[in-house]
Amino acid sequence: MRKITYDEAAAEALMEEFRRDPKTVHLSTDIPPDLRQEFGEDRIRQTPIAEASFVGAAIGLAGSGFRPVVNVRMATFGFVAMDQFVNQAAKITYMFGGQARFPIVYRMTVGASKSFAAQHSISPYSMYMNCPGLKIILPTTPYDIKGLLKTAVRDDNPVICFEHMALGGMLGEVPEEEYLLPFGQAAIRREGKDVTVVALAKMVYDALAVAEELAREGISAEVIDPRTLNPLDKKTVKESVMKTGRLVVVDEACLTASAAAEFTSFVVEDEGVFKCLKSAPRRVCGLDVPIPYSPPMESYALPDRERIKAAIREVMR
Amino acid sequence: MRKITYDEAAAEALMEEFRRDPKTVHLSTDIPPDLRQEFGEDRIRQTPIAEASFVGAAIGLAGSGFRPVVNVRMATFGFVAMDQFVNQAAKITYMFGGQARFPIVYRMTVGASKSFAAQHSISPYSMYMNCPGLKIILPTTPYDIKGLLKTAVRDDNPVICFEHMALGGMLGEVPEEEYLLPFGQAAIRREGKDVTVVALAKMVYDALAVAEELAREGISAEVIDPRTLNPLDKKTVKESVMKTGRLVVVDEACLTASAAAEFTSFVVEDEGVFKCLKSAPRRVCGLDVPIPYSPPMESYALPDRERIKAAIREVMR
Amino acid sequence: MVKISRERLLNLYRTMLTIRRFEERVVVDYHSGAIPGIVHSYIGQEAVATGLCANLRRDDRIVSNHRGHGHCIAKGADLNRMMAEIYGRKTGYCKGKGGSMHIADFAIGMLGANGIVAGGLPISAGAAMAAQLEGGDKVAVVFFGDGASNEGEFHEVLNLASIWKLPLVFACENNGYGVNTPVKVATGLDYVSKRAEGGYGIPGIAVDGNDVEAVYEATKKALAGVRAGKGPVFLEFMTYRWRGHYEQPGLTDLRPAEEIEAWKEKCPVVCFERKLLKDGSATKQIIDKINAQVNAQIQAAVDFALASPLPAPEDALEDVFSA
Amino acid sequence: MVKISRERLLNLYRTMLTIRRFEERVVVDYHSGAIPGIVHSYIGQEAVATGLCANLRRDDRIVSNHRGHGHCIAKGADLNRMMAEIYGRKTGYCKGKGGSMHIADFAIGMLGANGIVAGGLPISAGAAMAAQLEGGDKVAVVFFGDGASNEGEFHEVLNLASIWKLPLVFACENNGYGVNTPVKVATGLDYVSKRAEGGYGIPGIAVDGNDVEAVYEATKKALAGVRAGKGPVFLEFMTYRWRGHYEQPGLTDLRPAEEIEAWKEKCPVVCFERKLLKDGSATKQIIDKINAQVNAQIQAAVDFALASPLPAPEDALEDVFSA
Ligand SMILES: Cc1ncc(C[n+]2csc(CCOP(=O)(O)OP(=O)(O)O)c2C)c(N)n1
Ligand SMILES: Cc1ncc(C[n+]2csc(CCOP(=O)(O)OP(=O)(O)O)c2C)c(N)n1
Ligand SMILES: [Mg+2]
Ligand SMILES: [Mg+2]
Repeated sequence: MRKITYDEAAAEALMEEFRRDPKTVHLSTDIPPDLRQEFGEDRIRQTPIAEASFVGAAIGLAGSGFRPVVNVRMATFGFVAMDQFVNQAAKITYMFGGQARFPIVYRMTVGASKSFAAQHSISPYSMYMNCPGLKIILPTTPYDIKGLLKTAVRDDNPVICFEHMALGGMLGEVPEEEYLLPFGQAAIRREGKDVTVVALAKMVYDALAVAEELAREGISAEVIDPRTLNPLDKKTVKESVMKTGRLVVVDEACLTASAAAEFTSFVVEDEGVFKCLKSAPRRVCGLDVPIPYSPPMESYALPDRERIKAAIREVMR
Repeated sequence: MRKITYDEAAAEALMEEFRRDPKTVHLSTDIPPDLRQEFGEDRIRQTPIAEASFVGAAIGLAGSGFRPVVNVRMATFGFVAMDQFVNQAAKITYMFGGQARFPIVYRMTVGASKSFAAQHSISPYSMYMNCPGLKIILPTTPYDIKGLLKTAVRDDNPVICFEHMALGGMLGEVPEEEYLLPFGQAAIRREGKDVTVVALAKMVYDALAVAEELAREGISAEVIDPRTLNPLDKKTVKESVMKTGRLVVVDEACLTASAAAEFTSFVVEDEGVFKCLKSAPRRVCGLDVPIPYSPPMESYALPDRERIKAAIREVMR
Repeated sequence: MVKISRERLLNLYRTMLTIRRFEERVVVDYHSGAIPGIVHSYIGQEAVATGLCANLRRDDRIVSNHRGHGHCIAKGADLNRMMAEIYGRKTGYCKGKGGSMHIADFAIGMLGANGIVAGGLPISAGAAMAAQLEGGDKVAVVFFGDGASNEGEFHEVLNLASIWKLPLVFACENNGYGVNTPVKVATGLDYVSKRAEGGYGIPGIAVDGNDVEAVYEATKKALAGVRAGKGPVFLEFMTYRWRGHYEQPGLTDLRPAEEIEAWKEKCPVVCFERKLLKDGSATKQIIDKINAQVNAQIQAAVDFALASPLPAPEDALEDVFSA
Repeated sequence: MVKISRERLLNLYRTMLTIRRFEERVVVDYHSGAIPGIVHSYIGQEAVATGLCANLRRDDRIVSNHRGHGHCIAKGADLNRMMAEIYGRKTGYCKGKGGSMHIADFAIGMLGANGIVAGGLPISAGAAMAAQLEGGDKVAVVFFGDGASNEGEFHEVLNLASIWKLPLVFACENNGYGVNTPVKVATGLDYVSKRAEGGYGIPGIAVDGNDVEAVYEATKKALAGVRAGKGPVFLEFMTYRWRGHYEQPGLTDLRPAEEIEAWKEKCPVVCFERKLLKDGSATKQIIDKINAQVNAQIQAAVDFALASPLPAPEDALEDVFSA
């Protein structure tokens, strides 16, 4: 099958959906050239650097029958528009009693590893998970981002698409034929029977690498990529833990009140799953520090394969 | 001992600290009359409705040798200033290598129960817990808010003080003599041996009421009030769970990625504590919905004593 | 200035009166405990919503703020469903989920009240952009107060509207205060509209917000340009809120009593009623008839609300997402 | 316009040259892979930071943005610790925690660069408020780009500065673009300073940002009023960035090549050097001497950085909070 990059797959998804639905509109400070060329400057708007205004404008567009896609770029910039995300987009469907639909896609990059320092290195998805009313997807492969982004554009609710900054150039198989991927279906990236490793965003790849290594030691790790954070596919994760009896959650975001805390909690809260646990669950997350600039400190602040390995060994004890 | 309200205790704390340190400054849209009268309009500034500007101005003041206290009022309004909280206040000490100190207190009310509807009913502390660099306090009694707020004003870091909107008028004993309370020390509000109930903000009172009731059934619940969320007194909570073998976390904030998830996680992650667990931990939180306006729905969306009781009974099974 | 038809004049009167009576009733029922939550009364500002919305079509869109009852009524919202919502009933516009601060009726282009100061401005930019993309001459209108003009979102949207020539009417209700902070203290200006002119090249017009005819005419004139694609306009309506910032027993209101009294003298409803009688546009009988009808409507709305069921607790679980 | 002393002229030249050489070296070392992260070059805008900061005292405070190296150097920052920071070394201003976008030196009143567009403006309002509370005639200066003028925080701070008469200088570096978006497209204006005048009554002055003497004089004049307590001023410096928005091989730069070339003709450093030689303020020898000294300083800074240790991984755990 042909291989294209994560970013190309995302661009394809938008191109297909924009051709399919004339009500789609794109807002961003940087213009996506292909979309602009095909759909013109009215539908593909270049915005000023004023995130609150265009994150909010998307809500008004959606409430007026359009289907906006907003590229906020780095999640960091989203904080300037947080009122529109948290107070408006997340709540508007509900507080108006569901009388209107708000189909919106917000794209934001997350993650660290490029020495961008504290203000440009963050993975704040747990903040958005604490806001009922926002769907959240976290695609990790070219195949997934194309399928999930297409579903997001057709969804009648605000959907936030978090894209790890290190994945943009990654190649992967993507069929020529159209397809969509449903929300709320985790992917078991690797089957295993000894330990369940739930890994988020770029960490999926580190978890897989570690799993291969440990396989040689006879440790069989099952690696699960949740793919969407709202809705959460709790079933797949719980079933896996009931099978393996062990849980390690790997997330680049800083530890405290992270998504990893939610995965750990909904697993142990289930009496049935809890009874199957053979050892204490572990979280392997970023340290609770802003991300430092200098490479030795930055890599130390982020979870790495050694820590994932160590955590898995611990839960195996 | 004399009794004063939660709000009066907070006002006393500020009055004492403002008298003590001429570098203190107050910023808010509504003027605190007593402070204004004693310290004048230069130090007690009335701001326009422009949260980002004064939340950020506090950072510049602190970095220039002052000790600002900012009353943002409802946590909802803080989202308008989220860039200044998350990208600036939380990271500025770290990204400048600790060369300057940023003593700031940000006060915000949280909680629901007054039919203020979705936009004015929120307890977003887990979002701030996911931002290393911010200290977070959550006082639940007049005694605590006075002692913790005084400590917050003297702390050389940004401290967010979350105050539950329903506690402002509550009376409690507060000594005339000056005292301060340290951060990171949870309060065991009630000793017990069968189950550890960690309760946040207003939920402390519901948890205590339920504990009394269940005592009559012979269930002995230990109720812990963390008092501060960063730093977190993990030790007290863990020791309690090792004693009781059971955990229930009660938080008014909505369930997913809540502070309750963090408490649940750090407890079960500890192999020593995990071994002592007799049953699956439980979270009793707000439902994952924006807070509805109409009373029957609002009370349903929030945790209540029945649910706390049910959860405790479950973990006792 | 073309003469306003007698029929229109009477409609303007009827709408203002409806808002006034609706708000008076809401205030009473709030303090009696029948209405939960928090309400911000529009009393004193009726001429603004009335005169402006009289120029709008059903398919024009408006975005409102925390003081939104008048905007809803003027745009043609159903009093029964409004009152039911404020009463927290299942038959309300938002099934009881929104309440006073979040009434919306998308079917008539009322895109919702908003509890966040200036929070509705970005949304209105989207509504205006929608009108622009749809073609035709639809417009969007955003109501906000003087205090909102200090929020960053206000500035961002003025800029967006000006560079994109959005068919957007900025309707600033300058009632002199944001809670207890005078406009002059918060903005250093007497007229917020100066900001539109100066920094964004958006025509800013200050209008007597207590004179419904002046509001009507100014809006009509402004709208002609907006509908013709000439871009946004900023209308500032000088008016006053009679009551405290919101309804609460013992709420501190730092505004001078004489000032409040002076403005009550300029009551938009009474002054207009006098004028109608004076110039013969209306007779005592007509006025009485309208009053009787309006009072009946308000009572009917309350009856409807009271006869409506409260939502079931479990209804809280619905509408988080659209299916 | 009083004549600028010869010594001052030569200092202005030296500072501009230092910034130029520093940035040239950073660019080279970035592309060679010696410098990690991301750097935004100040090349082409040297006259702004230089002419402005020449009017500042050590105890005046400045707040900078993502394109901040020039502001640091002009305020008197140590080249060694700057270069070490950019190289991510332990001896850097921020112990390697901040890097190019977050250099600060509070000891000399440099309150830090900022990676968030307009994010530094609220902080500068606080610095100005501090100066006001301290009494005396200290001022604060905030550097930001044309693009930042579309963010809400920009507006909020203009308002705050105007109503509180803050001793704050808004230093807008209008280099024509925010990344690839022309000012005209993003703001509809040719001069951002119009916003200060119109909406806030803050005097706005547009200055040739490539003429260091013009920058120096305009700032001097403006500062007199600010120090005297007359409130904020808005200085807009018309200039240009020679390189792409940030350093990246193959970065798309949509600006017309002729435009870039035309601005290079107006090189602030070369033009000023020519003028100094022409009017006899400097001789070839002096110029050469300064060049030699500056080059040596830059090399010394790089040597210092290279000789400095990288932080230990565990250092990441320090400085989250002040003890
Ligand atoms: C972002 C934000 N900050 C503060 C508040 C609290 N608040 C609600 S209304 C209001 C005053 C608004 O004044 P103005 O815009 O003039 O409208 P008015 O109440 O006078 O009609 C304030 C401060 C809020 N709702 N949102
Ligand atoms: C809130 C925010 N949005 C977007 C960005 C990404 N960004 C960094 S610099 C920049 C352009 C800024 O333009 P301008 O203010 O004119 O400064 P210049 O780069 O031209 O010096 C952008 C969009 C950011 N850092 N912060
Ligand atoms: Mg007002
Ligand atoms: Mg620029």
